Amino acid sequence: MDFEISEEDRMLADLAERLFPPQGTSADAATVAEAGLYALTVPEDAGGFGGGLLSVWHVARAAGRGLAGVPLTQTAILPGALLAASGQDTLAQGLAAGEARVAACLDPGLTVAGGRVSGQLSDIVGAEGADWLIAPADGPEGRQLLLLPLGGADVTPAPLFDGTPAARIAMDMDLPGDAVLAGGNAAEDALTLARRLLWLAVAAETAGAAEAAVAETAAYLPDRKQFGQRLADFQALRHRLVDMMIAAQEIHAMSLHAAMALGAGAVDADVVLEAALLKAALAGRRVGQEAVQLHGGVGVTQEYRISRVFQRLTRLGLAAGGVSGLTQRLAGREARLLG
Amino acid sequence: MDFEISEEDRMLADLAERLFPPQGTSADAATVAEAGLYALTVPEDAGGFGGGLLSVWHVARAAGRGLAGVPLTQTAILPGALLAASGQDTLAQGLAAGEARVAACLDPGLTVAGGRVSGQLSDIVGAEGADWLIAPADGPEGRQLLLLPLGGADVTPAPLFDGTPAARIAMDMDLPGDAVLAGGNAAEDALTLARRLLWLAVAAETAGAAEAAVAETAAYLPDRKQFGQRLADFQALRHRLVDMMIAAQEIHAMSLHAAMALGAGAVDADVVLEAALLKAALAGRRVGQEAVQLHGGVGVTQEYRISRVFQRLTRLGLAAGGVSGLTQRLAGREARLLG
Amino acid sequence: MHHLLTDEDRRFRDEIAETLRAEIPQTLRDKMRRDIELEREDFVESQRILNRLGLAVPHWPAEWGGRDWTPIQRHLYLEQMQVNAVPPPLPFNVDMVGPVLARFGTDAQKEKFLKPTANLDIWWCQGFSEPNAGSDLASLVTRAERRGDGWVLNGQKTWTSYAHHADWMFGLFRTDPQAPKKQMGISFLVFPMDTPGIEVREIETSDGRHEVNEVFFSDVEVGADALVGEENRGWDVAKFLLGNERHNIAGLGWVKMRLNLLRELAERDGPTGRLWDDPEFRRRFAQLEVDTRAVDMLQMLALTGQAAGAFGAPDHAASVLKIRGSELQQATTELLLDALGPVGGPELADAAAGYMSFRKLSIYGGSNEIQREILAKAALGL
Amino acid sequence: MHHLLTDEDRRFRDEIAETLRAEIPQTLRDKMRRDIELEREDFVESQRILNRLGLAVPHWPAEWGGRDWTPIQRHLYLEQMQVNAVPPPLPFNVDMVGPVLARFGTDAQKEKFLKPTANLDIWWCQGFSEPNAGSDLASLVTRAERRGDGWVLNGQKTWTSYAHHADWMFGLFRTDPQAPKKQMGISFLVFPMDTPGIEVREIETSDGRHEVNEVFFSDVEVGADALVGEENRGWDVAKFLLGNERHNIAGLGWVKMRLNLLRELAERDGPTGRLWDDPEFRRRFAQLEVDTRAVDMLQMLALTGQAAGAFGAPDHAASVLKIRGSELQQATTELLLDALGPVGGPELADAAAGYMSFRKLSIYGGSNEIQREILAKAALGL
Repeated sequence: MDFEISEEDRMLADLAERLFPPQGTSADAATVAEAGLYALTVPEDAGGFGGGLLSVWHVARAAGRGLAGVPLTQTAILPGALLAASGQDTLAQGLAAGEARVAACLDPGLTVAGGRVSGQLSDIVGAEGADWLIAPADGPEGRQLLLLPLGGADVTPAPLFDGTPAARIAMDMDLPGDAVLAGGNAAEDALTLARRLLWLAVAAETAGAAEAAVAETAAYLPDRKQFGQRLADFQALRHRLVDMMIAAQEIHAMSLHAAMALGAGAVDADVVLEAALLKAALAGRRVGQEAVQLHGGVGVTQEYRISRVFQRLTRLGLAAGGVSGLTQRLAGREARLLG
Repeated sequence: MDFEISEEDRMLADLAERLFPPQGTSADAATVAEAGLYALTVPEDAGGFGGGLLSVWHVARAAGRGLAGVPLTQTAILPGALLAASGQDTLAQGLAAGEARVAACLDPGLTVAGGRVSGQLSDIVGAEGADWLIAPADGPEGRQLLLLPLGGADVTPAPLFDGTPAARIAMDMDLPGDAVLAGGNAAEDALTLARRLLWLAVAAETAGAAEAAVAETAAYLPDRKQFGQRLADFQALRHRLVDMMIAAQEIHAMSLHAAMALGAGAVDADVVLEAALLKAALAGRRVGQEAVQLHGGVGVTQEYRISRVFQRLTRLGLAAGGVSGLTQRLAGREARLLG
Repeated sequence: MHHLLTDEDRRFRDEIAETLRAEIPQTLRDKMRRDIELEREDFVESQRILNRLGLAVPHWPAEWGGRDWTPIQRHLYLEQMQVNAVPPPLPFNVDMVGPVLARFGTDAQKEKFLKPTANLDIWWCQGFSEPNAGSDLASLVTRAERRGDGWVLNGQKTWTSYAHHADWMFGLFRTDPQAPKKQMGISFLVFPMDTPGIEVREIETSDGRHEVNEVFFSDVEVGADALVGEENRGWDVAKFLLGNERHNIAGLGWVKMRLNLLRELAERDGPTGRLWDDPEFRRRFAQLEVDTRAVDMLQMLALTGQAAGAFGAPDHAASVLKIRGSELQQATTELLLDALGPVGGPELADAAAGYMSFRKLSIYGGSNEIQREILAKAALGL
Repeated sequence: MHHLLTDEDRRFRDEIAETLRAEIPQTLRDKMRRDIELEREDFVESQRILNRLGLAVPHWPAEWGGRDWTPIQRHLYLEQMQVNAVPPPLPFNVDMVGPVLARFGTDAQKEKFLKPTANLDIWWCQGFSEPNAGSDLASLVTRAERRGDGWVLNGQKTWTSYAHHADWMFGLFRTDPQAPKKQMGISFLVFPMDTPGIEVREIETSDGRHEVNEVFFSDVEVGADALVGEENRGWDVAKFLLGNERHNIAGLGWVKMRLNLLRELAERDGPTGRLWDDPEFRRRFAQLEVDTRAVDMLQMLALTGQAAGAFGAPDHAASVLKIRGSELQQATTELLLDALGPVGGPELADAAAGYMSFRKLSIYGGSNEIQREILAKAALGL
């Protein structure tokens, strides 16, 4: 296995870091579109980067570190991969070019019946302002993967608690003739693929956000004085920051490990991915809590970047069913996790 | 509920502290016998103290703090209570007077069949050198509580890993005519009573040993220098010692709470007791580990008292089936733990 | 902890609980329970009902509405307020400026302020912290310069909770910058928030709510009657006030309230089944219950004057209870966050706001790190 | 981590593992696995077999038995030694004095010592630490005074592992107390342990085993050939030696060995049923596996020169791996203790000895607190 980063991934990582700088303001959707990052997982022959799992890891990590305001995972990474998997080259090209705005949702909630599609969806990241929604729907043909125009639905913007753009959707419309992207096993395969990408992106984004929490705290402690001493001179705080740093490194390593395992088609790749998610959720949460504590009073205000990093870590830690579910699944495995 | 310590318990606590001083050498069995502490749970009309649950708590805590070398729980507290419960006044008097040496074991292992009692028992605390063993045995009459002369058994001294005197017993002898202390429900009741005493004593002893770990560490840190500074000047170490102290206080409070709940016959007394044991096992272990770490290299040598405190805490933490079993039992309860 | 109480105290507790559940509207208590943001009028409504019932200021002197309860009774009352999620009487009114006025105020000040303070007819805010005087309060620099009988205020306060709701402020101001020690030369002043020259600016916090503020003073003129206690002896007043903050420092009633809520939510059918059937949830829940019991018992020992055995000396109890109480409160908000994660929507958003907001419990009021330093010195002699 | 290796490295690993399982007696490996105390002859037997197979000193220069492996191969070898619970070659011989002699020794010293050192015909012990020079090694004061061509030693060493088994000692001694810096004026000397004036006293440890000792020197005469490297430049030799200690600092092979053992034990029928059916055991086991995987991957990044991305800079990896490796090793011994608690008897006694003994992992070789200080400074710039 080659541990060196490829030329392409280095370029993507640099691009993502410019768009989502560790300090300063993160780019808006238009700038991201112009820079071409919506093309990340769109295949090369549809005008995209054709980025694989490692590319996703690098971009998502940078998005986490730079607190990207644009939900790349749900509006670029997943749509690109799902459109590619179902041969929707035209829309994929539109996505890549920044012309079509697409959101993807992997959770059930929509129903197909009598030629109509309906349902209530909440917390759909990236759906406000999107033209299209890719989502599964259950009906007489079993679970299908649909591509739906959002113009026909009732979309109410409702940002998540960390400010991530999202919406509630109420839908009840005729099922367009060309809406079915995949059905049967093909739909399940596409959803499995997308779920892997989602989880990997969450873990990588957590790695980046945890890094940011460590960096912010390391910059703050030498700056701030209490009782006439720099906070950095308090050994108890120093040691806790070191433990935060190690935790962030473990999230980094474990999520990268998952990307490589998935890329190599390793037999235990899905377990490694779940392990990476659990590590990210637990360690990311502790890192966020400690970073706030070490900042003291300003840690809970919006004045310092750390509060937004903490919000982001809190939200990311709830993905994939949360720590209870992940713990149960990993603990319930008969086979050993270690290869 | 009266939180004041009674006159009798104060006296018993002081006596136990003199026998098992927080510094210095703990008394041997003969001295303990002479001081009368084997009479702790023997009823007053059989020449004992007639000590209840709070008395047991106070004495066991002092035994933990002073690292008592004599296993009071198995050779005084349990035998006294079991002999009292079965009306064995003569032997109880002997125990109280320090003339008869009795060990009690609550785990199954012996079998009664064809007029003989047989079985292999290991880790029987206090059995080396004892004249009598009180133990349950299973047979055609169900589970009975037996009083057996150890002269007829093969007793091999095998101290536990913390040095606690114990033995392996191989037994195969005629069942003496007067061996049955109790059968049927009476046997179960006696064993339940004894198990409560055992667990309470373990929790209280852990409280005392954890206190000792804190005290030893608090005395060591200001004494020892590294890189030209007192260890007590290192803030990270100070804060960890404070967390140890709080943990020790929680064990103290929770085990005392259990003693009071049992004494008051509270409906949730047995749950509180299990909660106290879990708290003692988990917190006691962390306190022991941290105390060793804060002592540094000398923490793992026998030169300093802390290593024996650590051994004791390690052994006590394994009582009552260990942390897994306790966690499972408490987590599995339908009723709320909090009253 | 039932069996640890006398029959009389048990009755007292049960009566309080019944009264609260009967008199405080369910809607108010539900908002409190679910960490939904309370409006100004919610606090006012709750406090006025409590005041009518004699439950707003039971710890004040009897002539101003106090009840002469024992420490255990006071504790049981506070715990039941929390367990039943009653929006609490405004602490700036009932725990801070009220007792200060009752102790240090002139007769005129007592007459003017105490009844409306108890009834939340006046909403008070606290002007203590400054940008460079938080944990180290005596370093404050905001000036009150003599002009005639009164003073002119210039400078800035910060972390001022609910300044945007407040009618009056009480605060500490430097009246003598030449005083030989920084604790000297400070005065305790009270004045209306609509006095010209006062500007309130919101501090945005990570829970997305408006609670704390910066307050700026430019040539704010206050009269001679603004002074409480002696001029330049405001530090004595502050010490008295801060000493009062130590009651119910652990907030275990909130922990118990949230454990009740968790139990209730866990028995619903959720998107991933019934949470109560999830062994990992049950394990964390049981662990929290055990820890809560232990800290609750420590608190009982402190309350009954039996702290010495466990704490070494009674006055260390406050720091221990602050550390562990804040940790347990935070742990329950974290478990609630995890419980509602798969539910999403507004329920999760409120729980997340609660989770993020309560990180402050281990920071404000003397951070847990400062409490550990206090304990290292006072209890361990390090 | 299988997929992270090349086919060649996988083959290499599997061959090593097969050889070790075929050649090292099961009895020896079982003792190691269960933390049963090893006798002197157990170590000797294991090392001589390894040496015959070319597996005792693969990292030495090729002319003295080295194998010219890649860092990954060296890592895989060490991991397989641990996973298969092979009693390791004596570190004082193969990791410490051997490489030192190969680098700094005279030709005569190399000829005399290297082969018997590799074969454990000579058992070495290390005379570095002193009562007041542990973590701060350069503070050592044990004297080596010039007498004729040689030196006379007076003073005391401590924490000397297996001094009671040793044939020779290598150590650091102060040859020039007037040197301007404490790192100067130290020399690296080697001498037989049966030289008159040397006294070895056992240090009793909490695991109840005899491993470490104090060593006292009273007028111990050693010859000119005792010197390795230059006189008064022993600190350079020590730095070289300590730099070599950093290989496989995490000891994850031991963690994996113990996880295998735990799995095996958990599937037995125990006094309280099958441990593998206990969800609390499974949870802790899974958590340990996840953590081990994460640290294993960090180690791979360090080994493949890709550490910078994760660690900031590669030389911070050692401290991180030391901290986390020791924590994980300790956590596995703790889970083993809990697993065998209900079993009792000698199995528990051995597990308890292992648990207690391995507390030293976070203390020796630069305690985890010192590693945190290193990281705070070097990696975080604090």
